[in-house]
Amino acid sequence: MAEDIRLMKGNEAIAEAAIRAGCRAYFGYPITPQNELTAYMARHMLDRKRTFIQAESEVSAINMVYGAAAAGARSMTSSSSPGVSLKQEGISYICGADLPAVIVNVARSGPGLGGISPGQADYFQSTRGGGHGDYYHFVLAPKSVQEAADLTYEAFDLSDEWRIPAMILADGLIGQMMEGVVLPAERELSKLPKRPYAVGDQAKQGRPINHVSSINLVPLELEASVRARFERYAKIKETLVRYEETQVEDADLVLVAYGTSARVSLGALQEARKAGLKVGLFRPITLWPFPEKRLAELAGKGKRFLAVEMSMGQMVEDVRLAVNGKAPVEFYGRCGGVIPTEDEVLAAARKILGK
Amino acid sequence: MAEDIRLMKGNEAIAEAAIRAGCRAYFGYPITPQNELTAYMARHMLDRKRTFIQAESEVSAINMVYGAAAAGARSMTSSSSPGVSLKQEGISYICGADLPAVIVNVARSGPGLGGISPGQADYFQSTRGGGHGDYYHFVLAPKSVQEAADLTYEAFDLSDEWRIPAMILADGLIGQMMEGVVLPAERELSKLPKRPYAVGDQAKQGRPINHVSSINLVPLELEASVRARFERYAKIKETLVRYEETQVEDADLVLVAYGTSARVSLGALQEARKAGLKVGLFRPITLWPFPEKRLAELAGKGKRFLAVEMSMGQMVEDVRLAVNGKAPVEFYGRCGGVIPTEDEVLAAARKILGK
Amino acid sequence: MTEKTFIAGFGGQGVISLGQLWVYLGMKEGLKVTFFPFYGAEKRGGIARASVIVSTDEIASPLVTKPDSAVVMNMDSLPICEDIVKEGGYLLVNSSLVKVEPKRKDLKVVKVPCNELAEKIGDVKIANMVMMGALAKVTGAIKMDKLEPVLKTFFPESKHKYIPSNLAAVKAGMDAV
Amino acid sequence: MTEKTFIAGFGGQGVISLGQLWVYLGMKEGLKVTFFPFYGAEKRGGIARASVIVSTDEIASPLVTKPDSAVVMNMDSLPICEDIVKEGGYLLVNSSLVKVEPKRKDLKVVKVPCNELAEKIGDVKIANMVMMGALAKVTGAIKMDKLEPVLKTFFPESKHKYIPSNLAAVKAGMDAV
Amino acid sequence: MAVKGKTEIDRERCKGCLLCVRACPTKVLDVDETANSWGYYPAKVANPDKCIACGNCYLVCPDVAVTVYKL
Amino acid sequence: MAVKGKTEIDRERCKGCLLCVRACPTKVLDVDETANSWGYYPAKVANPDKCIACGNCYLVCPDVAVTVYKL
Amino acid sequence: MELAYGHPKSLKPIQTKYCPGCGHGVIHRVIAEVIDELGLQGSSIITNPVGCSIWADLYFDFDSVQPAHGRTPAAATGIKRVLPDHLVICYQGDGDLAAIGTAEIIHAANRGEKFTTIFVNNAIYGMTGGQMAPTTLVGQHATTAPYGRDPVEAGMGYPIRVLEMLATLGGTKYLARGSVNNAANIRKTKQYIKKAFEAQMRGEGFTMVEILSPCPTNWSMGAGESVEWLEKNMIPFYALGEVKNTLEEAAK
Amino acid sequence: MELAYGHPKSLKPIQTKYCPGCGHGVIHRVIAEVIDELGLQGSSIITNPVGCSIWADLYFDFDSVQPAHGRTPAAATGIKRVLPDHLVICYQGDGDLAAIGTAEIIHAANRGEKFTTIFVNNAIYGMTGGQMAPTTLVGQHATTAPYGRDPVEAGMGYPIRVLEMLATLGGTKYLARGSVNNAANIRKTKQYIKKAFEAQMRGEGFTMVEILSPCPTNWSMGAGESVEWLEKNMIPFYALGEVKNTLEEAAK
Ligand SMILES: Cc1ncc(C[n+]2csc(CCOP(=O)(O)OP(=O)(O)O)c2C)c(N)n1
Ligand SMILES: Cc1ncc(C[n+]2csc(CCOP(=O)(O)OP(=O)(O)O)c2C)c(N)n1
Ligand code: SF4
Ligand code: SF4
Ligand code: SF4
Ligand code: SF4
Ligand code: SF4
Ligand code: SF4
Ligand SMILES: [Mg+2]
Ligand SMILES: [Mg+2]
Repeated sequence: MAEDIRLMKGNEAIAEAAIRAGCRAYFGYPITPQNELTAYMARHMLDRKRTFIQAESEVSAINMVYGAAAAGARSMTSSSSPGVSLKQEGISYICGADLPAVIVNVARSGPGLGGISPGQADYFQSTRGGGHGDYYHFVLAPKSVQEAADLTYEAFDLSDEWRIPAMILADGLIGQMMEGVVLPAERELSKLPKRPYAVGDQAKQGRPINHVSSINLVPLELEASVRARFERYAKIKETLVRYEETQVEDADLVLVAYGTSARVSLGALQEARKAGLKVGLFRPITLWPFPEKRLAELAGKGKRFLAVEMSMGQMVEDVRLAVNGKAPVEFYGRCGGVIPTEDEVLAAARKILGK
Repeated sequence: MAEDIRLMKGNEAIAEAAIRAGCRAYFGYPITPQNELTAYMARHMLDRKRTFIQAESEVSAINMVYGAAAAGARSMTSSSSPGVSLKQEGISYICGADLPAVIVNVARSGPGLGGISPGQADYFQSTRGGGHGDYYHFVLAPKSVQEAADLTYEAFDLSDEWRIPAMILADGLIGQMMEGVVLPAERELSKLPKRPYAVGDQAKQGRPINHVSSINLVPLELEASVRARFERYAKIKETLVRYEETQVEDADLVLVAYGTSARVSLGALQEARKAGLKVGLFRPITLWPFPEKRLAELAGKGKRFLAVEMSMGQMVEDVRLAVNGKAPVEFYGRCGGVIPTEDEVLAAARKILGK
Repeated sequence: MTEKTFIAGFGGQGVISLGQLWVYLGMKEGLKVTFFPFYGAEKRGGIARASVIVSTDEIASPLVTKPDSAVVMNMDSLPICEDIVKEGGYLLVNSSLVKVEPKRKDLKVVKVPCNELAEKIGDVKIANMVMMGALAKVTGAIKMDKLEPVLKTFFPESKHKYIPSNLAAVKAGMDAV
Repeated sequence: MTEKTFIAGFGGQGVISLGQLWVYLGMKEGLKVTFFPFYGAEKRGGIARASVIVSTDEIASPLVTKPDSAVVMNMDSLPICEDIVKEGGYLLVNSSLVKVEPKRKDLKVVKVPCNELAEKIGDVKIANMVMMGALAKVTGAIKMDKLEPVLKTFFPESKHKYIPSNLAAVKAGMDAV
Repeated sequence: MAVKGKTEIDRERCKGCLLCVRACPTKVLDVDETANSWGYYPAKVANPDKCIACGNCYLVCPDVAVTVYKL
Repeated sequence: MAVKGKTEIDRERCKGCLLCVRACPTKVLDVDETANSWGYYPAKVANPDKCIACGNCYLVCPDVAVTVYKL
Repeated sequence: MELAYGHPKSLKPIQTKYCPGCGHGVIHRVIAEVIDELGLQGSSIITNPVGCSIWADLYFDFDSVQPAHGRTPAAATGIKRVLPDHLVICYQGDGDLAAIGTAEIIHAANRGEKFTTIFVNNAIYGMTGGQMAPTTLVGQHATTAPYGRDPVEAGMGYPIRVLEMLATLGGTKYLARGSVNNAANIRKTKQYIKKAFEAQMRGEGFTMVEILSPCPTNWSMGAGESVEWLEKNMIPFYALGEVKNTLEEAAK
Repeated sequence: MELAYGHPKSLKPIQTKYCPGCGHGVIHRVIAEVIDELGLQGSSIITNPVGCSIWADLYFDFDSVQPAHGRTPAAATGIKRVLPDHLVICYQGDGDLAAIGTAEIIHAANRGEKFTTIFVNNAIYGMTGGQMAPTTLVGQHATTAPYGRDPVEAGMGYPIRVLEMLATLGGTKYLARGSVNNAANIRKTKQYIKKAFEAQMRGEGFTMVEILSPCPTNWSMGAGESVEWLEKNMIPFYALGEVKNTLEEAAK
């Protein structure tokens, strides 16, 4: 019997991993399909006498995160697509104020109220700043309950280290499904990285006063602060890109997919290989920073690409930008909460390969 | 003496054009640098006994637009960057419910509170759905007060015809500057296009009941409605792309810029030509649909491209996607409210041309 | 070994817990597992469905669209299950409620009078456990050799009193096929 | 012909209305025009600046970064204006308030005692109109031949009583250079 | 007591909440022993004669499954 | 009337709103005839002897431009 | 034999998706009855909120609009301003109205928007599965208040009496609280709604009827039991009756 | 010679960006004085809103956070929950608090968040140049109410008495309204603020002081004139005093 494996929903695993990562303050508002996350936090954050608030709205929740993060606490909010749209102004503020925070989007299908079935149509919003202004933040896309826990745990560290929020972009399937998960070790709150820029205990720390803000009405100064942030982005792009490759080396056609689509694509790959088709899978784990260099490299090797998404085609633009005309990039997508099947993806692959 | 030319701020010209286009309901919330627009609407909509509401927030304003549009009225809201972020959920709903509406963003510099000087860093948000889900809407970028009026006027028609909202993306300079403008003719409210899908007067019209909504919990049905919308998008991309070219034919280097950046780039072009450099200017007027075909065509002719933006590089991605590796695409940008100068752009052009 | 199972019934028949316990057992036997419920917006009643996979290998798609085995807990669920089971797969039917014959002839149809067997043990609510026994037996995907200790970790202390009847139900299901 | 002018002073000196009226006159003379104010967040006091362009051709950038002429209405504005005027350009200085000499030697410096001239006419508030007269005269960009009728369309009826003093101020400015 | 009534329950529309049973002052209604096609055990008119057409059952029914007539 | 006070105005901090002048019960303060470097005409202590250190001027001053001493 | 109580015209004769014993069903019927009585079926518009009543449009036999969560009053404002002679009903749950939509209802009320809000207070988030609502009672359990609503230690706040709060606003003309726990209160609730609709059609200002309503599913109770719980716990806290009535009719 | 009234320690000795006669300056000073008196300079945090007081951080000599427009109470909630032993001040204008931030202030108040809101009511949007605020008086002119606030014909709503509205909420402990129109009222306002801060430090619940404050610029008046306008128009409508006081201290 495997030890320490727990059977959990993705939503619960994310919550538990956040607690273990030292999340001291959680603020959420109910929305399907992430409700188990908020409910788990309610119980377990209260049990530990940490801050849990069911905010009056998603707008409030993200701004509570802003305050708690400014006060030095590892803070988190979670929601699903429409709720994440409401958080865009707040996310832009958090980025503008260089605060760490973790934001979870268990995405459903839009636009508008849309449906509550899984979707991947929030890719643009997540990776290109659905909010206003020049900014980016980490976007991590788990493919399994285990990875959902691991990436959430890590998101807090990444975010703290770089003073950039990290978003976990999981679709409703990742949030709702149960799998075995080995949870990471619990972090001691007292040993978490310090935030010298945070407010609070000014006299005790004997430091000059701190001000957390995103405002600067002097254009040249504001530009300088944006450029400084983009220098951090550049470093992150150098060092923190993450992806997973499956049988890519000899592949004629590389499927590019993340999250649930990557799981389906892996199934399609397995079928394809059985049929003797040289299909590989490239799975971006960091959607921002997107693994553009590696894709460009692969494109140089004469492969073709098929982006598979639960959307009308969003990540495929990043694939195209990375490949930059060096290889054909095709797209197969379903939307509205429809999850593509392995057969469909295989058929799309066959069509491209002409076999 | 030229006749019928009025000297107006961009903000005022947009407002007056909207009224003349038959805007029956305006909902806004104050924010710099678009306040003159709301103030103008307050006075002139009230004068005409049309609906003017200073909403309690941008979120309310966009949802009032949703209601008024559903009830059949040409409706409009305006704001600036942070306020437009707050409207993202609402915009996604309007798109999901296939409602016409006009949204004006007189953009400032972000992220966060940022500054109040002009910016173009909301390009991603505007053109790729800052809200959740698969959707697009018209994005029209005026370069002058005259064009601000003209595009606003037209936006109402486009939006009504296609049941897709239209956004006017003007930066703070376009909103704040004064130029001469010849205003379009006033539309008669009774002769505006009918909206058979709108609610109201059901018995009077003797029609079946109407329901305006964006919800569909049956994935296959929701997918079908999204795909139907994307078919409209495809038609729009075929027929409604708009751009302006200046001395592009013989150019070695084509500057690509919209709005204020395009004005600056035109100045740089004029200087460059004086210096014997073959520089052209390609100005997208519709940011969505983006003039990708024409750019691809130009790329095929061995030209190089320099995207000029008041951002850290957003539209340049659309240029790259259009050019698709067929030609080098460079970028010059300023941000934080800094407006690039003609000299800077010229210098960037010279560097690329090696002259 | 990979066993992909699709389970369908109506709300209240224990479809979700059957699926969850199935994968929990699989996990405890060292297998990779996934469980994905269909989640609708209705609160009570309505359809209940789950995709469950247990496998010795890493599991690709958690969505079961061409199941090796399908569990039909009520009448309504028969058409959908019959539609998707793979060529020659198992169709386990709760014959207490499903009175019609499947149309497809290639399937290995296994009829289990779950409700009756459960009622015999004393609680119709454990009809799902009967079905689980049958499913384990016919697919061989899960051994169920350490069922009792595993149930103790699955159920909270307060529900341990139900373990004997659950065990009996599983056994009844195994014996019935 | 293209005349790019940068106007600077402090809030209350009529910098904005000078710029607006300048381009309005240009427009009425059939020119292309743009006016772009610097908009800060302070409500009262502080700096007031505007970029104005009048031209026979379509105007490219509305931002004046290398002006043909600059108007310096107060002391604070001298350095910034001096900094940016193009080689050999005009620097119009309100000599009533600006008592130092510009450093650059290539510029055509035109001193206009705007406040004094305005006070003579009876209202220091029209110092800006004095400057406009001077600007028109030295740049030749705007003829001002139909000033009176144009002012009547610029000002609302209620302010028509100020037109005579405005006309006098413009004339004084023209005569002063 | 003079008024006499007749109540009808739409078995298929009824969800078996039994609020009508609870609300009836004269115990006209009771739960049915056979389920409808949704699996609900609906209300039924058990004692038709006692009905006084007070409308309580109709009023409390969340599913408009009741019709009441005055005789 | 026993208490005597001394008030100082920080000319550069003062924005000339004259709320202090308005608030002073004994007319100690008045507007200065020369502008400060911001262009504001600040308040000045015109009748120092009349000050009773009541603090009104300090209290109403939006710019903390006033200091009041008790003599 | 004469029909005494039967299906209202303005409600379609179809099975609803609501749980057995859910209060929404009764409230729908009462609204439809009043519309029938006022003869407004052909000129009524309902905005159905995000919440269990998001499907209200399936049931009501007149025009409807489905706005974003909590923005129901904003959308209703847009509609009513454009169609001032229509009956506009802004149907809202307690999460929709008193949490995410707080600003929208307060300002619509304060502007005196001339639509009628029907506020279904079931002290819980129904649709999303039983989270705490602003109207959840102290001690009441919810998935996000697993140990009961705790205003002090956990800082979860107190149940909000929305009508009493709105009564402080100048734009509110008629505010009443009903309940669907029994036939008598349902009759009264219907009277409140009728008064509100009539006032709306006279163009008087903001009108609202709050209705205490059971959610057996998320209260984890049977239908009958949930009615009892409502009577024992909700009615004592949320006093029934007209909280504010400054209608012209009342003034007379 | 003894210093009777001088610059408080908690306020930096620099020129502010406020217009001459703006009430924000007085309010800043009073806050700083109370903090000095309570010895809390080193453990105070202010959230300065989007509004003219967005630069408050430049003036106060202690930590500060600048949240999004209207979300000041949400940010203050996050801060205070993380730093419960600090003095947290949520400084807000009437646009910030009573318009876009309506939901945030109501729910923070209702949760009994243990920070103190200082609500600067100048009946106008100062920073953006004179638009109508929720507290703008009937008939008062604003750029978005060019003919004066008109609640009926134009449907612009009525001025909102925020404290009276918040008083209906369980979480509110201390709500008082002061004014900076004259020395006496400034002294009283300071007392209110002190009571509120002390209650906060005792951990009692939500406390708030509303302060009527002139905006000469957007009222288009001189400083003295604006004080008179405030006295003549605002004070009669927004009654000064303690609107609610259920502090333990008060109970004693
Ligand atoms: C922006 C947004 N946030 C959250 C949700 C999820 N959501 C759907 S219904 C609902 C609450 C419903 O509760 P209530 O308003 O009380 O209505 P009820 O179901 O109880 O009638 C929520 C939070 C959503 N759809 N959109
Ligand atoms: C989301 C958003 N909407 C609007 C604005 C623009 N804005 C800045 S300050 C302000 C209102 C200020 O008024 P108030 O809160 O009364 O403060 P005051 O300036 O009067 O002190 C507004 C609307 C903004 N910055 N962000
Ligand atoms: S109240 Fe209606 S739904 Fe409930 S049992 Fe009676 S008839 Fe059926
Ligand atoms: S009408 Fe009255 S008496 Fe008749 S069945 Fe209904 S509740 Fe009972
Ligand atoms: S109150 Fe202060 S700022 Fe105003 S005039 Fe007096 S000293 Fe100067
Ligand atoms: S302290 Fe009192 S008496 Fe002295 S100057 Fe100030 S207001 Fe006048
Ligand atoms: S969950 Fe509650 S409110 Fe929703 S339908 Fe069921 S009983 Fe009604
Ligand atoms: S605009 Fe009004 S509130 Fe803002 S600083 Fe000036 S006087 Fe004060
Ligand atoms: Mg509810
Ligand atoms: Mg204000």
